[in-house]
Amino acid sequence: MSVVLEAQQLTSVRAGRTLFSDLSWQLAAGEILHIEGPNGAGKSTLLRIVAGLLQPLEGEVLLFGQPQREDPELWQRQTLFIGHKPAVKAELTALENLHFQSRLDGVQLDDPWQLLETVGLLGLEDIPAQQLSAGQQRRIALARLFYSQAKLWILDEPFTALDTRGIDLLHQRFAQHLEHGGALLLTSHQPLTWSGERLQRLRIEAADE
Amino acid sequence: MNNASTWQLLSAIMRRDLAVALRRRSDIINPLLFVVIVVTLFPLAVGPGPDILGRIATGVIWVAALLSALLGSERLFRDDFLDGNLEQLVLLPAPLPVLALGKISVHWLLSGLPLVILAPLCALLLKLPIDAWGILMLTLLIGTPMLSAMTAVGAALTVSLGRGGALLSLLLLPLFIPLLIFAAAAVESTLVGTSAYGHVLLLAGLMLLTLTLAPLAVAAAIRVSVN
Amino acid sequence: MWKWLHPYAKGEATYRLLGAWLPWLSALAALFVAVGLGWGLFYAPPDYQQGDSYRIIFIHVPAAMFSMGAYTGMAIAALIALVWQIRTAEWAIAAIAPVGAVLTFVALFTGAVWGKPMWGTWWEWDARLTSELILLFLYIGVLALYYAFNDARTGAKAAAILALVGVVNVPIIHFSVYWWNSLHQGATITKFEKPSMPVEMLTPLLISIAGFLFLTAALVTQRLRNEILKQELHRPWAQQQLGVEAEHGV
Amino acid sequence: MAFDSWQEAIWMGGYGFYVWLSFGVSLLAIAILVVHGLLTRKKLAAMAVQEQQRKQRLARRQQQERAQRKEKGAQ
Repeated sequence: MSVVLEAQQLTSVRAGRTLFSDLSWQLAAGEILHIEGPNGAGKSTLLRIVAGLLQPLEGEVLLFGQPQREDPELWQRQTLFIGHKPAVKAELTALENLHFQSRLDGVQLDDPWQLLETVGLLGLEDIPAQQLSAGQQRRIALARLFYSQAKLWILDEPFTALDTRGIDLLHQRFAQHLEHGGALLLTSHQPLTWSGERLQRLRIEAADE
Repeated sequence: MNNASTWQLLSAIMRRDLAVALRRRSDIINPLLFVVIVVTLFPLAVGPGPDILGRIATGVIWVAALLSALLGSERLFRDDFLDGNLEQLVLLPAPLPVLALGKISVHWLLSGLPLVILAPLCALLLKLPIDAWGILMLTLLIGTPMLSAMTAVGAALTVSLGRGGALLSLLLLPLFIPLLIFAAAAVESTLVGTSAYGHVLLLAGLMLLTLTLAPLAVAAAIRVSVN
Repeated sequence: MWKWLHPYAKGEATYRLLGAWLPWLSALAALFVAVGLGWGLFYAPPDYQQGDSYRIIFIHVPAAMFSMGAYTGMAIAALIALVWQIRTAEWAIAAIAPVGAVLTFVALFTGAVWGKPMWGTWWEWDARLTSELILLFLYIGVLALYYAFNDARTGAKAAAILALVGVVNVPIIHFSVYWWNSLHQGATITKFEKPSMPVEMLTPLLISIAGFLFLTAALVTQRLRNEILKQELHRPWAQQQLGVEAEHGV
Repeated sequence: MAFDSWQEAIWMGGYGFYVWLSFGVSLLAIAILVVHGLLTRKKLAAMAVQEQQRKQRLARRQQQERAQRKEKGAQ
């Protein structure tokens, strides 16, 4: 299997505290890396470093062997990051959100209604997002996954606020993504109902000085 | 793979910002009402005589414009920061300064341009001689894009603080001084019958400089703020 | 170029280097300021127009010079901090800003006091005073932004961006204020700068300027050392410096 | 010396108040800056002591826990 993502000796210090140091791992196509750890261990920080929002104090991240710093634009084209905040515009409806978001992701949506149905938002499409529940807003954000062609998905707590059906739906979509040679990096407090050797676990804990 | 070009991304960002802003019309209208009310207060405070009012009209209108720019500045990035769109902006495969310029343009379209259109009403209320109305509008037309760009720098720097209001005015108002001086001088010189050509040229130069450099600062500030 | 230095060693090495400089800088500052001001106060001849009130120049002009100089220095540190990500440069911003702000205040205060015998008013909208006032606001802005963030690193970067924005604006503000001044107050002549100064006045002024240079450097060095200690407080070397015996391996 | 006596030097031809006010306030401002720097260092030392005590407390607690666990294991 080809290596999609590689981290080399990552070290991060936030607010004077060492979160992790000398962290190295590899992620091959078709694999999931599940980052585990207690609150404040630096899971989100690690994800944001991989996404390119933060700079590690030391170390480097490589995508297909290319260092992040060399061509950030290429990096952004190949990856998709969804953080804690859903990046949904509260004033716009679900349909409008999908419309603009898909353009920002460089995708021409052939059938937005189909997508709305897939994520279970059909019938709610013309209500401003601020009037929807947290889980429904989350679904708008996660709809990106159903058209995304990005090779690497970076998801921070994707199951938050989702009901069991939503979680199942995501699992199915993850499976498709992996079958197509994609890779997935995620944090989650929910146990992953994932079988097999495709799942890697990485546990980080705040290092004591 | 995201194959969108910079222009496609820029246009999507601008369209979305416009769509969002048009859903929240009060955010557009309130700063304008603020200007009108400030302008109304002055005759009540200093008396309605045309000689005093005409003398201070330009200054009052410009200071009111500066303050209203501050008032509306939080709108620039606050919501984007809170709902996570600011970090998605950083992750788009396009140069961030270009996208920042796009956001500045939309902000100007909804805050600066209405102010230019509103200027004759303020000039009327303050009894500014009608010969100077044109030049007042011209200075506002050149000056408000600078206001939008500079407030964008301040707003991007303070967006993650949550309570940036007072700090923002401390950061920004000193930087507005050249704009205030040259804009007021342009109108003044028209009032005394000399040519305002030089001042307008100077203002235009400042505007070009600001619109070139400010997006770079905004981009750097956004990167720091999404940390 | 900086990679070969271990990141943890940088703070300590810089701290020690600054510590070696500090006594020399302080001594030079004390010497030159004392000689320059003493000479200016008691031995320089009185001005034929302003009498003895002109003696304020020996403190006003150096303070004004280095209030601007410190801002430039801060902006250079900001550029280094942003482009090369060197942390010492980030801390230098926090070290320089208060020193620059105090120098600006000194220039502003002495200028205002000098204005009383000269113009008969405590505050005159003179070009230099006005631009010093604006400079003070700029300094306060940088400081306020630096300390507004919980994460020191974020605050330093934000302040660095603001310092760079400011340094582009300072010449524009300066020019606009001087121009505005000439527009509104053609009658009042700025008397701070004399076209030519006799040697007996110029020599103490130059000594005083040199003294303020050393003084600025010494003050910045002192604060930079503090700033390094503050940011590295959890490291054993910093605790040793502060007189706490660090314990290893509990 | 430009003055005949110290009184005259302090009087400064009638400008003494302005001259000495300027010099006094300026030197005071700089002195405050120096003292503030020294105080900051003292405060840092206090913080270092505090941090060390915190670490010691933490270490002691860990030791206690370890000892308790050992006891339980022995039982």
